[in-house]
Amino acid sequence: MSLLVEFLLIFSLILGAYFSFLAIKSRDLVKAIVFSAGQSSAFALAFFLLMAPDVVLAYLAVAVGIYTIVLLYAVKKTERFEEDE
Amino acid sequence: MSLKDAVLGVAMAVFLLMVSVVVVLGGTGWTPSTEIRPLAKFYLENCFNVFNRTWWAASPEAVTSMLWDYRGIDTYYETSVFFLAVIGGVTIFRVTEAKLHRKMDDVGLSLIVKTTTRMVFPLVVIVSASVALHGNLTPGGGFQAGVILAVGPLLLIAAFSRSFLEENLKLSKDRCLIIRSVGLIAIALLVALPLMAGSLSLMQNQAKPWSQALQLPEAVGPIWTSGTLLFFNVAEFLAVGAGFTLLFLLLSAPEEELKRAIGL
Amino acid sequence: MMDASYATLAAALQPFIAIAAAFTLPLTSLMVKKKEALDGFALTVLSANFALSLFVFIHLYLVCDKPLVYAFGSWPPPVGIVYEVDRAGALVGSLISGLVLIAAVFSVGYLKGEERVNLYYTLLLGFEAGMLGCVYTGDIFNLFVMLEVMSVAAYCLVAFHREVPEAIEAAVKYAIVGSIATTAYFIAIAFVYGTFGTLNMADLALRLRESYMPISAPFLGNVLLGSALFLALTFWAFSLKAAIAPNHFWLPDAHPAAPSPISALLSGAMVKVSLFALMRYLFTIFGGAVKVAPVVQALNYALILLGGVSALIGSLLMLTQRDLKRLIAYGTIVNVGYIAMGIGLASPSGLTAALFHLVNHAIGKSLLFMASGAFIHVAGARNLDELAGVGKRMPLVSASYLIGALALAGAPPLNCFMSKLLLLVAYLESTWLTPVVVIVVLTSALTLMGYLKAFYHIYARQPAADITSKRLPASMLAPLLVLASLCILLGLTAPLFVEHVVSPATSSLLSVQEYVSAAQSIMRMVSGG
Amino acid sequence: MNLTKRVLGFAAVFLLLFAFFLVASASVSPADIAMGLIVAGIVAAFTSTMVIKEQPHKAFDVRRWFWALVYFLYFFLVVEPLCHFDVAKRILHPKMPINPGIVRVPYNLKGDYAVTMLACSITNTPGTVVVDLDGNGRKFYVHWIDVKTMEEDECRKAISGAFEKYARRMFE
Amino acid sequence: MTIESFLQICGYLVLAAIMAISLYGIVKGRSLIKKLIALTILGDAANALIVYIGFRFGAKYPPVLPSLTPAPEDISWFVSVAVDPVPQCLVITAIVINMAITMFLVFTVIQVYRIYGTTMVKKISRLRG
Amino acid sequence: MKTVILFLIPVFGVSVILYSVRVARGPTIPDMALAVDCLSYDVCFLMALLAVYFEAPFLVVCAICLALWAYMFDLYMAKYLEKKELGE
Amino acid sequence: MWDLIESACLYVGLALAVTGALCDLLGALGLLRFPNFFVRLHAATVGIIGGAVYPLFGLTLMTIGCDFLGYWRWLFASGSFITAIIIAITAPAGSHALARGAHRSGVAVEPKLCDKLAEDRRGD
Repeated sequence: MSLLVEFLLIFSLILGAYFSFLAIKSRDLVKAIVFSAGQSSAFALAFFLLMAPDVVLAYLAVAVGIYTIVLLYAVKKTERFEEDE
Repeated sequence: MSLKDAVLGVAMAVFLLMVSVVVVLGGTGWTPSTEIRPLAKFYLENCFNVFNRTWWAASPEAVTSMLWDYRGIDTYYETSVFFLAVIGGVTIFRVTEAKLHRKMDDVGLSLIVKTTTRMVFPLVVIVSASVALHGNLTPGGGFQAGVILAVGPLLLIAAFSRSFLEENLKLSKDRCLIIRSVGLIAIALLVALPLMAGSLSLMQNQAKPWSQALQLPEAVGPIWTSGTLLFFNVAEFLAVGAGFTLLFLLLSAPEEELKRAIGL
Repeated sequence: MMDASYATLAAALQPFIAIAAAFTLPLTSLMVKKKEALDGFALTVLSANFALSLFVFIHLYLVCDKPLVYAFGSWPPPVGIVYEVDRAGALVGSLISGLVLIAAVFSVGYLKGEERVNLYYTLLLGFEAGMLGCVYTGDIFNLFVMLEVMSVAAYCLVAFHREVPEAIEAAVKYAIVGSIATTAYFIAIAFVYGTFGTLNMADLALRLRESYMPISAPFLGNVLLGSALFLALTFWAFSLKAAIAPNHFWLPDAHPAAPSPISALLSGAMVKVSLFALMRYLFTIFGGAVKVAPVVQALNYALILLGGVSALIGSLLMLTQRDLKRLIAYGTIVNVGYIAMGIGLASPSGLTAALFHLVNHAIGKSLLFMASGAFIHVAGARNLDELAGVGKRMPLVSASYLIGALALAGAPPLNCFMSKLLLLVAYLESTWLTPVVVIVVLTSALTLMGYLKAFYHIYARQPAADITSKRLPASMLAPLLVLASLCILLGLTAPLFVEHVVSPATSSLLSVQEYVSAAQSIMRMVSGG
Repeated sequence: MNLTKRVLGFAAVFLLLFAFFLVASASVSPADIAMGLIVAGIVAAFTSTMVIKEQPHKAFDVRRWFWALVYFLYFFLVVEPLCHFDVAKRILHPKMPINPGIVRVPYNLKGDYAVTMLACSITNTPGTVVVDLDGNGRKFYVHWIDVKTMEEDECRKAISGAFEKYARRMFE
Repeated sequence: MTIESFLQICGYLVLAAIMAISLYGIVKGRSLIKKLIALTILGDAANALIVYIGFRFGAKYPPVLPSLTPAPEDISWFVSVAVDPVPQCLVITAIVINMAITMFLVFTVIQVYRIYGTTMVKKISRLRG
Repeated sequence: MKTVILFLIPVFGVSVILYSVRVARGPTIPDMALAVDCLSYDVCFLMALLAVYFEAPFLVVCAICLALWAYMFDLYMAKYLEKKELGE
Repeated sequence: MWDLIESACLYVGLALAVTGALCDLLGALGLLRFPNFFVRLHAATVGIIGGAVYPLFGLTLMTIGCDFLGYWRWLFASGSFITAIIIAITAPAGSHALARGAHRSGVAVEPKLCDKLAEDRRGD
């Protein structure tokens, strides 16, 4: 019965992998930031299923919140697109 | 994506996959792990063992009791890593004066967001205080609560503006630095508390048979403080909240003014 | 007994005091605006730390030869974090705190007119705390934390000259590379915890030898695989931090970009910390354990190879440099190569040579960086052409620069000559690695050429027309003289120094039994009493 | 006058936050009550002027709370399910029968909270989203999934008629 | 091979894949900010790896004792179901440290842009010559 | 009750997949931000549900935190889209 | 009597949770099917309000009804209740802010019947 939860764990990790692949691939840095926020949500679910509430609280705050915002600040203050050449 | 990139990526992936297979097959013990390691068992057994208080940390939360008691000095230095990063940020962004000359009504998001944020702000602070004060009983603790506390000023920065924070809550950069320093000094004093009480051990929480000294009790009246853990959590809570506020105040300073002030 | 516990407390207090002082400094600077007060505060704290580290050093060398173990929160080893200081740790620790003190004295003059002095001293204190913690700690994860304290402070200090393009760029590069390295070390910790279920160094050493501490239990995973992964990742991480050959690319950017006293500390002290951690892992913990012997052996050979390569690369690239500080920074890569070669020999004589060279290079390289800092401070430029003839106006600084350069290149009566000699002897003793001595001799000659080229530019060339007649403050001159006299003193008393200071340190690094039993004695004291 | 206003505002915010603290801690043990009093006091002292700018006495009016309760039940039990059902039908319908557009919806309310509550109610019901508002002209710009009319008053009747009545009773 | 061990191996594989992806991003990223994003992902994957090592298949419970007045059997039940707290403690420390470094890097990257006018790695090195 | 929860979990898993498809495909940035937002709230409810399923009361706290951070994410995204400087 | 209330709470809560799951699925489907951002907002509202707020209220009721959770059901209930309240307050403000930002950054409103906001803004 609880195997479903283990499957959910693997599922959330795969989701995180998918999002991180998209984040690395995309040229638009804002899109990359949004993807990494999605990856953080997926990882937060994974940490939750790994039974680490303390880690989830710290991780959510840092990854969904602080990283996203601070990187948005950085993109806003610098430039948005990764150019070729 | 050129062929070279693809080859590089595939090579990395293959290497790491091999490593992980090696790890699974022999490196990390039981597969699947249905048992825990003996040291972890020790922590789980003893962190709130009310029947044999020799090894206990007086907190039912194993992670917090490890963070601030069993492996407390790690957390002390971890706090200092964040402190040094904040100082590094100040070193780079420090300017004497950079002010925004614009009216309050033009800045920020729409009225709806402003009102909602005004309403949510105290709730955020209350939630964070609840997390911090119950940090030694339920998940959460100083850092987590501090980050939630920082949500409040961050929401205000987004919905109103940076100057709103400085005018309405009187939170300037210097004040944030003061709050942060006070919190950190409190942590340092709490670490050195047993030293002042005549024991030779830093960071001691509960008295032990082999190291008796004047210690804080595990509960003050009805409040379960777990010795020093609650105070550590509160101090860290203030320090982290103020630190994040400081960093984002620095980051949200208007770019043109900053450039001019730095002299670029 | 009472005495020993005070000595252990002295070891534990050093990083704690440094960080606590760093916490108070911003507050102090808001209340007291004067630069002199901040200088005084920082110098007081640093000299207190130096005194404490000397106390530990004297205690370990004269009173009691067992490693000192300090248990934080009075939790015995496998449960809590311990600081474990043996003679080698005390030697490196007192070296580091002395160097930081000297650099702080140098910065008093160097930072005149800078408005961010409080932040500088805060970072400097944090830097010292990180380095001392790395040296003293007896816990694998605490080493990671202290490494990060040290690294973050170093990144911030490299970026201190925020308006200089090279400084900021070097800081970004250095920080990215450094954080990859520390993440690798963190993954290594994951493996070691998964395999052994412990984070204490002494406990780990015990478990590798089929024994365990009271609260622990037998092995869990495959020891060879787990340790191989751990050692490989750790080796890679620390070779990045120590700038051993293929991973040296960040050093020539980062070290010169910092303010001069910090360059001295980065090259003189911080690189040594990583090398010391590597020694600790390769000898005290994993060395001599039969189960992991092939892995350790392979890593030793890798160290010899990479050390030789980095000595060659460093000395060759040194000759082409036109930037004074960059030239000196390449010299660091050469000397790191020597120390790595000494470690890789895995014999007592090689280790003695490595430790002695570590001390000598720390002193000599700090001297060189500070002297070049003095030149640059006066001339206001870093390029050799623009520095032409500055040395003539400052004979004392030039003399100390010359002493440092000769010492580092291995001129006979000075200190590095002795340690290089020891290294050569160690290699000649070994069975089939004798040809490596050619590298040492060759690179020594090349470095000598490099340093003398710089000296020629500084001293012998005609000065440019409008060179300023800025006077050097005494607080910048005194550290140079102290370090130069230390160079000469260590060179003259080398046999005594090696016999009474370095050899005991080497034997303490090699004696696993003492290291472990010191940690066990705490546990015994706890459970017995 | 000013002082009473401030005290009243403080009291209102304090009570709200104290209740919130107890709910967040999920206990009414003496320890939590003690900590809650302290924390709520401190936070209310800092934020009461920010949360309630004018007429704090409204917070102690029982009739307003009664209307709030009625509104809450009405909104969550009647309006929301209907709108959900409507949008769900559009999502599932193979042809997707939508004719969206942004229309003007005037309102006649004064306080910040009233306007915000109205806008949040409109946004919370699927099918209508407040895109922007014109504070001086007292108009919402509402994105409507099924534009039936472009006349301002009829839009008002269709979208925000019921909510505005309750908003006035609660906040004015 | 039981299904649990298969699942565990799957978890390790996915984590390794994430690490590979992020390492690729760090090496090949053109922009400093892209490198930063990849760095955060690498840190996350490392954290997940160590928590995963401390995970317990089957019986599980967060390492928080749900009572302030426990009976002896409560504690033995807790020990038999709770997951390993040590990696969680380590991970919280590591999260804070990674966050601190990322914050500092963002500050420096912004300063790099102020000086060089770009965040592309190649352009920066070309400017220096 | 637990069986019902067990059947609810896959449904939420499917909607998480659908949301993430929109995140990946989303032509514009607001689309993606909206989808991440929905995903976060979804994960938020999933956390509360799983806490009940595991009978571990302390796990609920995570949900509150996630809701707050998702709101924050929205605001900063909106601020970015409005082409203002983020601190104004 | 209390038993009756408990079981009523339990079943109402379960019903709400099941409806919430369906709403969530519908919202996700709508987010995929709808043609532009502003129309997708409505589907997202279904996903958030129907898919998170309602089931969280349901969870509150459900856990109050759960006898076997003992004292801890109050923690569950309060946690999910607070989450529901916070989402119900903040989600509309958040999606409004996003919509405003999107409109200002020039995201297409096509297909549309009318766009009064664009007309008025052009006048400014």
